[in-house]
Amino acid sequence: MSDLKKNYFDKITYRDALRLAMHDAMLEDKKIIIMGEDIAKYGGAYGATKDLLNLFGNERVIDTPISESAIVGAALGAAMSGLRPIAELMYVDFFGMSMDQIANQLAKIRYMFGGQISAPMVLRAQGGTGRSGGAQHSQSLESWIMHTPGLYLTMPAKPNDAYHLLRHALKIDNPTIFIEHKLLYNTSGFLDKNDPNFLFGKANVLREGKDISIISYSRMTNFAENAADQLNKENISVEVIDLRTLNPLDRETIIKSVKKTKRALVISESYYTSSVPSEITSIIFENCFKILKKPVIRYTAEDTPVPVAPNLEKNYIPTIEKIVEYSKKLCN
Amino acid sequence: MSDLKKNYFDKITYRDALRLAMHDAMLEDKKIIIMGEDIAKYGGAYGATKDLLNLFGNERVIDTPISESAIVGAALGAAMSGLRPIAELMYVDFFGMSMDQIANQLAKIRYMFGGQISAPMVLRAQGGTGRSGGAQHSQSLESWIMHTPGLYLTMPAKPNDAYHLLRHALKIDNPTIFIEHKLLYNTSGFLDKNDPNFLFGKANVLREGKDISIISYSRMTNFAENAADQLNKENISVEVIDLRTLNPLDRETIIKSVKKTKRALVISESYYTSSVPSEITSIIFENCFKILKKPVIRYTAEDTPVPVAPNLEKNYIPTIEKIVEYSKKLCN
Amino acid sequence: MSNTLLPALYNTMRRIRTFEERVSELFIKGESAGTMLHLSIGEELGPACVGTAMKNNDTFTTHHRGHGIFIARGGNPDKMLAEIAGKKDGYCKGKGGSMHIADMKLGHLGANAIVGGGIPTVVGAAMSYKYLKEERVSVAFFGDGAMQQGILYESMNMAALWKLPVVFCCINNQYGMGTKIEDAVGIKDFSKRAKSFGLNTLHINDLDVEDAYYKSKEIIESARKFQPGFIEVECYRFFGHARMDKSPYRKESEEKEKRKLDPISYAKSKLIKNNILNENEIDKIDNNIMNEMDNAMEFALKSPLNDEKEIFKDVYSKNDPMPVSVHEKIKKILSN
Amino acid sequence: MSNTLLPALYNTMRRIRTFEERVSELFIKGESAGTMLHLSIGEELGPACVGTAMKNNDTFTTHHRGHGIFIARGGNPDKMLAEIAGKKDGYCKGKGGSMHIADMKLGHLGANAIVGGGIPTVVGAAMSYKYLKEERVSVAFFGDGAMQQGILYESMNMAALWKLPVVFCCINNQYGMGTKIEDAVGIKDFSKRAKSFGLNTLHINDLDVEDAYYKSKEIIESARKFQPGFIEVECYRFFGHARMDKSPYRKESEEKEKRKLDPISYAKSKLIKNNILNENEIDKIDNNIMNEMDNAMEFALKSPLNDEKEIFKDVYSKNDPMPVSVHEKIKKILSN
Ligand SMILES: Cc1ncc(C[n+]2csc(CCOP(=O)(O)OP(=O)(O)O)c2C)c(N)n1
Ligand SMILES: Cc1ncc(C[n+]2csc(CCOP(=O)(O)OP(=O)(O)O)c2C)c(N)n1
Ligand SMILES: [Mg+2]
Ligand SMILES: [Mg+2]
Repeated sequence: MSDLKKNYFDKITYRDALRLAMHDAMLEDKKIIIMGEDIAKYGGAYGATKDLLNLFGNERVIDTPISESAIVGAALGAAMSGLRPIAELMYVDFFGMSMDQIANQLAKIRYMFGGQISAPMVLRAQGGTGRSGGAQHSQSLESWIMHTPGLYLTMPAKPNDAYHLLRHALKIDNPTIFIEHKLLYNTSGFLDKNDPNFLFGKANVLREGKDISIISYSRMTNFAENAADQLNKENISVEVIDLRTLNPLDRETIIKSVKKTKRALVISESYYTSSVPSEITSIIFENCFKILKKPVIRYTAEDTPVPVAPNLEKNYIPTIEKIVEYSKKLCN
Repeated sequence: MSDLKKNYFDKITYRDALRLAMHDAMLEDKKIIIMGEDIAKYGGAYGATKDLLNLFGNERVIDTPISESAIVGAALGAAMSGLRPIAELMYVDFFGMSMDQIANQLAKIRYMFGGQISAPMVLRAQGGTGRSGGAQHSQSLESWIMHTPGLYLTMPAKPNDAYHLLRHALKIDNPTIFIEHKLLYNTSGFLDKNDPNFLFGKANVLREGKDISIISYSRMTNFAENAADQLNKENISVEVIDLRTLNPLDRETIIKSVKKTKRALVISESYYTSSVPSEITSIIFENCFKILKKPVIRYTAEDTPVPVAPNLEKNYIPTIEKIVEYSKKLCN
Repeated sequence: MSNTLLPALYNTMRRIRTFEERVSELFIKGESAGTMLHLSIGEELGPACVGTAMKNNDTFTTHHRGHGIFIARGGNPDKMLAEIAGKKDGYCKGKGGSMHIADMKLGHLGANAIVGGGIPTVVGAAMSYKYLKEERVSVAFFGDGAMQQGILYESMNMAALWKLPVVFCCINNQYGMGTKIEDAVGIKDFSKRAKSFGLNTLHINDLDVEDAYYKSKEIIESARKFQPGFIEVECYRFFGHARMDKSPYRKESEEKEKRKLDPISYAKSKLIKNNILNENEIDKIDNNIMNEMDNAMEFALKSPLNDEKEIFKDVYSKNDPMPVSVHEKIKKILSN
Repeated sequence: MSNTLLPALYNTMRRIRTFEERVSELFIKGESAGTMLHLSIGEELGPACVGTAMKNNDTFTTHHRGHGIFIARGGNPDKMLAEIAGKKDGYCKGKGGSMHIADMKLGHLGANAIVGGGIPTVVGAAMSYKYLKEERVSVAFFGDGAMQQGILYESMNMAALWKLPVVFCCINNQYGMGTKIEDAVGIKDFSKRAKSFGLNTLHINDLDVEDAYYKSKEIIESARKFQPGFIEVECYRFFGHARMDKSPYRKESEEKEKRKLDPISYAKSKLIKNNILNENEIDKIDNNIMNEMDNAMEFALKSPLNDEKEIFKDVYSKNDPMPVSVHEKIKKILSN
């Protein structure tokens, strides 16, 4: 971490972008502490907090007991009392252990207490399939969070966004749930620390296109881009939208895009039913109803627990081939 | 409870229908036990288990410590070991305390263990606004559950359905989340113990109509009926659909109705975003896209925590007046 | 021993009781926001002794039965009653109600309607004080019911592990709703539990509030020196769980018997016996409190209702847009 | 003392270790389903003594590091390895993997990937046994990490309150991932915690598996008579947390030192010293086990993959429709 002031073009990993964001934020703001299971000595189950203990000491980088409920609750208490904690849950699947503190406390204290106090904190977690983690270590539970008013929710796909979203979340007063993806840590991309285009709460139009809008977030964004490249070769022009934040949700960018392309495919790794993709599908229908050439399609993981067997897990979530296939069908 | 074999026409309360269902089921099946906070001596916070302790004894009607997580977990263990427990959470808001046991364990054990075992149990809880319970005692959290594959989910509006849904849930092998509404316990209606029309998983078309479909569940069903009556007087013919179960969801009845009426209003007391109403809205658009005369409207509670102040709470959820107003606008 | 301490403690306990009587009245008048009103009548000793032993900058969270604790910590009865009535002038603009009263200025980090829900908050607050080198203690108040919530033990362990300035204070009123403590726990000795996690412990089980004050003070001051503590105050819930509950699950004879164990009467007798105050002086205190609480009642009743827009405020920070109402959303869709 | 007990316990421990070595091999071959493989090498004593002290009809749940326990309870290495490989012939058709192995026929109510997640299951199982008047005990195995999960204390309280035939068994291997137990708890004396909730306790902290067996037996038999218990087995995790972990957070010298405390070597010496078995006989046992596990390996590698349809099975009961696949749903929408 000696090259702090550098910009990274096409070479920083998602993991390092996160580390750097925490590092830069902690240098700037002494009120930021990090707490979570194995985030200090171990450096985080996926390495996203590596070296921070050495740099900032154990007063600010704190290994906790395996007590998810109290981790979130203590971070909340610290956030109410002058600090700006980053708490980490090792897997989003552990929302279950701490859902009361997340949804009944963190999300609601400002409101219940009539605006007297806020909880400026970031709760980082990591989700998704891809490592045969099974039903309890592979979920995508953003829908629970998006269904909980009071919580900001971000799910970056790219290192540059990971950096800026985390930096921004560490400056605002709203509690933010920050969900990473276990298969993104090793991916890499550019980082522009002074990115003039970054705007919190704004979706990113990664490819402009005119035939179909593919809307997604987190790892599925990369699938969408890959599919778009293939479709381009077949003369289908795809607009790829990376939502980046789910709350706030950039409805305008979605609607504007679909008003142009008149076709939409929503991709997500979450369960199908009663979900973020249901929400986005509804929004598009509601607002583009008259001009849509085809029904909106939401392509998600299956409405079953996540299987361990790698051959099953692979087809349990959207595949690039099928994204291509469904896009073509929509453009027929 | 002396008049067990009677049928109740237009006079049983929702509360008593539930009590009777548990009573009848427990008489039939010795493997059924009930456990929860204050369900025995106290008879349940809303009286739904009154007298059952006296009738069935404290081996089968069990007051528990205030340990929601262990209540669900212990019920699950009992369900895996030969019993058929009914566990009660006093408020759906306490899903937060027990979400790991509900969503990571109860919902998934059959799948994770390759179909070796099931958890035949019912988890009763109670939700909704109307008693100034505030942000932590008034939520409608069915969307979290509907987003969790492996759990059946029922939300009866009527005493007759409360009875039959609970009886059925106590016969099947799937874990069922059974959500009541705090303002329904005192409402009354008929009970036909041999109802030939009852079918688990089937929505109930309460009013047939041709101009618009109003789709809802739980307490909002009564709002919909009330609105339909008013609309009828103004010559708008409303089809009122009570979903009764959200999983399984009776997509066919919804789609068939909207294909006929070509207009749909979805009513729910849950938050708006990423929700059961988003799901139903999506389904209608997806399947009726071409023939819809107007966009589907979902009318829900606000995307904010529930306020305590009675004047705020009242308008925080859908009102009958507004259901009427929006229906008219859709029928314009 | 000072001659002002017991009068002060008596005053606090009496204020709590009189306040709670007004809450009850508010309910009977049909002016309370809902019926989930949990009174601390009979339980005044704990709030008074621990609340008084805390210092000015110390902070706390409470459970759903938290009015008394906040009164003891300086809560303003006007704003409290207005909150309980769901009115605009309430501590939380009427949006929180009885179970969510809070006042950051007085260190009240919030009442909580989730049994156990406010406990880890004090762990975090104490982490903050330790890190910022502020000499403050944070105290979690909760009922015996919360002794059965896992989060308490997670919090105790953290407090002991990190040597935090925290005190866990259990107001054991013998019941969780209609369930007697004996039917909720395997072993009633809560101090033993707390000790096994590494906390200093104190078990208060008599009616002498003055004595309880000195003992509590020790625990709190040890906590300030980073030895976290646990206080159990045994008492009896004189009335039903909430305003609707007539306690059919316990015998009237039990209630009668137990209501004799009244910390306020005890303090009054002691004041008189020790010649600190006489009957007249005490009556005067009581009357002043009556007046104070009458005024609070008037304030609450007169306070205006909230504007409808209040629904959408305080979900996100002031710098961020408020949630768009469902009606706005529908309007927009219909106008498409 | 019998002359067959120690050989049996040795055999079990050796089978566990050899099995885990095969799991490691499976991983190295790239044939394991994922890398979340938690080996119990070094921790064989607890599973062997408690597993052996349990009776035929007794049941149990395990944590993520549960292979050893299941081997001790009669788990079939073929089906276990096939499960770990994510294959069709695995205990859970490859859908559960290493962290969710279960076998209802052998009373294995399931391994659990959530720290603490499987603990209340045994409380419920025991409720059932007591109600049905079956003389069975249910044992929850978990790591020292779960001592910091609230659900453990909720479960302990229920077990004590209802006098259930339950044993809580903590396999304390000194680490939760990279965090040393000293950095995770305020006080290390777990028995004290369990006692304060009303449980019988046993703390095993040496290498004599035979001795540990007799002591465990007592706890289990007391549980059968409705006095629930707690057993802590101290041991050392010889290798990394999971297969990818090289344990950079602890010194090699520590590992070297601690690996000397090997319950298997200890048992072997004792067998020889007490003239129960000689080196040759022991080698023969070891070789048999090698063969057994080689066969299991072959079985796992040969087992076929699942059919794609398997994704949709076992979500709901066989009498109910399977979930409709996303692809079917899309097809239908596109055909509208
Ligand atoms: C997590 C949770 N479970 C259950 C309830 C319902 N409830 C409210 S108060 C109460 C009894 C609490 O007893 P105790 O903690 O002893 O407090 P007390 O009411 O006696 O002051 C219960 C069960 C709740 N509010 N939160
Ligand atoms: C609720 C929960 N929190 C965190 C994890 C991640 N995790 C898996 S194993 C582990 C360490 C557990 O330590 P311990 O209980 O001592 O078991 P051991 O691995 O040492 O056998 C952690 C933190 C998890 N699986 N579940
Ligand atoms: Mg109590
Ligand atoms: Mg361990």
